[in-house]
Amino acid sequence: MTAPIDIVDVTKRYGDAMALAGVTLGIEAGEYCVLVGPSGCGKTTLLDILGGFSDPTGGAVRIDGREMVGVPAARRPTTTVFQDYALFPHMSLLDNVAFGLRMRGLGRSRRLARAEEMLELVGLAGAGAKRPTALSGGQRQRVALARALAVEPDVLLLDEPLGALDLNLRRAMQDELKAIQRRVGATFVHVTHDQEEAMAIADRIVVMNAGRIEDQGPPERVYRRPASRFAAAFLGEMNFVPGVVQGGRAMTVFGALGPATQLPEGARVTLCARPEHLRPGAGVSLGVVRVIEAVFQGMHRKVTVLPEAAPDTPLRARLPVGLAADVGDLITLALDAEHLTLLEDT
Amino acid sequence: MMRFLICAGYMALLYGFIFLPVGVLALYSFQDGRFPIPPFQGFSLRWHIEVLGDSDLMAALAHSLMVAFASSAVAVTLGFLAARAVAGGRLPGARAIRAALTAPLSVSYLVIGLGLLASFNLMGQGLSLSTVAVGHIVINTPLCFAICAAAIGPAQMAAERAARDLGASELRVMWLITAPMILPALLAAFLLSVTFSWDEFIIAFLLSRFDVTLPVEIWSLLRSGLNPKTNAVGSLVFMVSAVAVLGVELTMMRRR
Amino acid sequence: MRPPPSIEGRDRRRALALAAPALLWTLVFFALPFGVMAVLSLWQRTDQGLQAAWTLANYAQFLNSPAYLQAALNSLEITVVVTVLSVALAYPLAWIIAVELPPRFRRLALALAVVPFWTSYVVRSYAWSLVLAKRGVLNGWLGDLGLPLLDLANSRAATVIGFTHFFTMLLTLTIYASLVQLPPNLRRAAADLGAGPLQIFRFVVWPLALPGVMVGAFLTFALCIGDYVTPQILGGGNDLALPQLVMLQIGRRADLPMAAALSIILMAAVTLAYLCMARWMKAPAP
Amino acid sequence: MKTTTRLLAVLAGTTLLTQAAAAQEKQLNALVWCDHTDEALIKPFEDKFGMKVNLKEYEGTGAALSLIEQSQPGDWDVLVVDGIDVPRVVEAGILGPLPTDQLPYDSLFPELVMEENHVIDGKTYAISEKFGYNTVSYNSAVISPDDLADMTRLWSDKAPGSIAVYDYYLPVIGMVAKGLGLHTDEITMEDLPAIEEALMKLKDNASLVGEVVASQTAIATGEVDILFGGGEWVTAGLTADLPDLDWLIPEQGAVRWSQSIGVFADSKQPDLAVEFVKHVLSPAGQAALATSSCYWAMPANSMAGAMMTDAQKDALRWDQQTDYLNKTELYPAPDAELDAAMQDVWTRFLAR
Repeated sequence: MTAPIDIVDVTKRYGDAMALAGVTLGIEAGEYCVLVGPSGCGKTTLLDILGGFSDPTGGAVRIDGREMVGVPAARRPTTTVFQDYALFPHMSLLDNVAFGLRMRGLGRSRRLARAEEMLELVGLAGAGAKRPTALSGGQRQRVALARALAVEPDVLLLDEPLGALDLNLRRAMQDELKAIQRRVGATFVHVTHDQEEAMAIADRIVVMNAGRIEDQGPPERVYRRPASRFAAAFLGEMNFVPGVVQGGRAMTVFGALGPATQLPEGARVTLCARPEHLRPGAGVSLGVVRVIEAVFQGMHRKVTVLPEAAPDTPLRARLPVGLAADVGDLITLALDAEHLTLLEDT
Repeated sequence: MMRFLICAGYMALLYGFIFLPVGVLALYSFQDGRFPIPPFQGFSLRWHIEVLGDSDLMAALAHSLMVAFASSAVAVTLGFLAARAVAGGRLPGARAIRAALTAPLSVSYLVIGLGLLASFNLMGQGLSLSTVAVGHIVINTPLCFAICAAAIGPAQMAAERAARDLGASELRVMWLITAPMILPALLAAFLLSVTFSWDEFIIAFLLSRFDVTLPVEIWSLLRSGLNPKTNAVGSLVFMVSAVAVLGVELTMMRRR
Repeated sequence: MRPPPSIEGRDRRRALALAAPALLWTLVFFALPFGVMAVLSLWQRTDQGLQAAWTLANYAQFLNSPAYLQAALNSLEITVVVTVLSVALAYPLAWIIAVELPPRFRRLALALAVVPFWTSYVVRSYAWSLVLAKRGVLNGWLGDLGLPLLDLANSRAATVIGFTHFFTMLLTLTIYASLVQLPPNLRRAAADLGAGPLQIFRFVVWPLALPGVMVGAFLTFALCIGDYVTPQILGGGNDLALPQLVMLQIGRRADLPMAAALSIILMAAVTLAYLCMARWMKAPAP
Repeated sequence: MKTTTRLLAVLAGTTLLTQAAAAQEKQLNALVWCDHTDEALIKPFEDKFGMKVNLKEYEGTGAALSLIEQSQPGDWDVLVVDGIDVPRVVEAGILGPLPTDQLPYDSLFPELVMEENHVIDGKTYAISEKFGYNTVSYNSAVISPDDLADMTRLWSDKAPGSIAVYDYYLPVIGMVAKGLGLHTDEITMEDLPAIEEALMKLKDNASLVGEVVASQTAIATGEVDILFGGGEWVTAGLTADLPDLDWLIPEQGAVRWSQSIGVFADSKQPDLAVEFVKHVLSPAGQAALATSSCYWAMPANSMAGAMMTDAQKDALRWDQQTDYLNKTELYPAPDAELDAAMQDVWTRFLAR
């Protein structure tokens, strides 16, 4: 029903190009793991290797402790929800969902009964006689999910499963996916380039870039205390303030900022602060700043400001809508020091 | 207006040219006289009836159908398998293989037939309808391959991947997923192949012995003298082919 | 050291296995016979049967015999004339169907244009002989109209007409296919930028449709130069073509080696035509 | 899915059919000219012996030899071949001896016994079955027979009408040789240039060189008025509809052809093959053969006359045969070297 996954130093090379440059990742049984990153970061390659569609150039993949390298997709305890769903257009929904069971030799009545259950699980009870072409995008996505889950895989792989849906539907499906995962208990590995989706759904988020893992962990930790500048920037807007270590603190144009550090004296560092942590009021003062851009976004106002103290370092902030901040205004901003992350420059 | 007239005039002229021989052929197959030449002496079904009662022609017709269906079935199978291999994207030397498989398309049937004749002679293989079928498979496999390869696209590849992921063996992937998905193309390839084989003369002429196909029988009919039966059998062949083409057309239309 | 198990390797082997039957068939029944012909063309036909003489005598005979060279020349001339004529006739028709005609009529017009394609090839040639005969249908009409009669039967003209008929149908299909692929907006854009109808054709349509036309023309060339039936039925023995010469070798004197040599020469002509086309279009090998 | 199943069923069905056809038992394989393919000739024999006769048509001895060469020993049982080529075929070891006592020599036209061709080293290898003439057919509505009396006019500058030439090198070369005053059995390499010259002029006068149907179409549609190399075998079948069609033998004479029938030396069923030969030589067989749909000609067995109508006999000029036989010679039977040279002449003739 569920199984842990061990990925150890997996590399994948296409000619001269490194698609995966040594990825090590452990996913626990029953975990909802989301691989997130820009296109070409290697996340889909990693999913292909997990699913049994391509071989790693080096390294090991174990599911439930069993070595998977060289085992074809058909014989793995995994199934996949494909990006384009890959429903069989010439089969009814019921036959689509029952296909995996048919391949496992299950009798017709039993597999159809099971397929009916699965369609019910994804909210398509009674639609089994339809053809995939008669469905909307969201419904197809559900059928693909039902089809993949019908064979009770230990691990379900989802390749941008919500990518083709419009925003509202995508948000709704996120919650549903999560709920279904809790019910079936299988390990889910989900690939997306949408960081909001990733954070909303994941037990463990894995940020990938250029064939490497930049950061991984619970979404909140990764968001709030990113392990790399890339991870910091990818998961949402971030202000970066350069600094140098002096006396165990990072010294910046705004003075000493952030947590204490063990880094050697003189090391170059960057301090990261989310825009929502810049606000008028208590905290480490950034002094007077000039608003150079302001965009009303409904729940808040997104502004870009230039601090008088550091006119070369534009900062972005989210201000309450009530606060008047038009272009050209001078306001004072402070930083919630508790939320600062200190990263060593590489 | 001028443009319309020019277009309509040109079309009329060319369609006239295209239909002229067929029309004349059909008309004089109803000739009530011994010769299929003007003047038209009156309408008679005599020659059509004679064709249907000619045991040699009817045997040749049966042979033609047999060769056409058997060779097309093999050609479609070979073409389909190869097309699937090439479409997968993991075939080493796919370009070269594609070129090799389509090469017979540009070689004249006479040369293919002669080569096979010489080879069968050297092998001590006697000629029969089977050897004709072998020749027809050679000329039809590239055609079936090209049609199937064009029909297998990303959608088919994705569905195959999904089926494999769900535990399907390769045979079942092909039988349950790929083949039904490109069924219209398979049928089109099959029917096209049937019409090609059905109408092929020179290979059938060179590679057959006692049992001959219809075009070869028509050829010997043609050499034995002027005869409206030739017209009648020509019209009948036309009808059979037209039905096959209509079949292709309808299956293609259904896919749209 | 066994290589580690590999999914991609398995996929490759599977793909090869799938391609193998067709490849094997092509090898055994196409490539090998071609090789047999090449070898045979170096043999000699003698009273005792075939002799493995390993000589170029057959080719020498071809080059030294004015009659054989004449046959090759006839074939070449007929083929070139037919190819040019067929393209010239088919192009406007394909254009009218693809561009001028309302879309709903296109399929029907195209289907009609190729209907006679499906009469028996042998019978179609014979039908032309009925049309073109001195007291045939065509002259009957011309006589009724008081026009001078034509003497076309049993001549090169008859062969060319028979061929042109067949290949006009074939080329209408292929040229239509390449014309209909051109996005109509290209022509609109050119017109928008001030090009007249002729300029649009010259600078937009012609170059873009050319590859399709060339492929069709090459196919015409290859099929035409290798065809035995049409010149045999319509030529009236007045214009021996290369395939007829080939058939004479095997039909009348069982000279398979000479027939093989002539076939090789035939294929050389086709290959040459292909290379010319490929070079002209700068197309890669197929 | 149903369609696929059906497709497989068809495939299986055709395979079975092919095998069933191959499994049929007693068969006799005969290599023949096209006049032997009528049911009227074959069916009675098949019915009598309860077996199937497989027929392969050919035109010209070269084609026959080519086909035999491409076969396995024992493939063939019966051969029909030009009488003139029998020695050549026997020499190649193709034919075996015939039991003369079972064959109707008494009723054969005496000119058709042709021992010099059929008997070699005291053994008879073949027997004549049909004969006719390669001469001049013409449309009597347009051409007067007087204009054709002198054959050489056809290759002079004053051809009496439009001409078609029958596309078979041996009889036509033989006719031209006769026209030039040569005997067909005395043609040598030295005579070829003169023959070729005449042929080329003939080609200039001719509007086509064609096989049977092309020639017939041309003469029936009035495209040509004269068929050089034609004879009763072209016109006899047509005269019912085209009474103007006629044929004659020019002053210089013309060429006679005859077909002989024999049994293959390596036949696996020589007795049955001999039965077939006897059947073809029987009066009924001869009558059917003489009026076959492919071409008509005189039967070798005079007894066939009893089985034929007067109209049929008239079309064949049954009563004038003595005269015709006197005016004609068998067409040439060149040795291999001369044959090759003649074929080259013919190829040049066609390519002109």
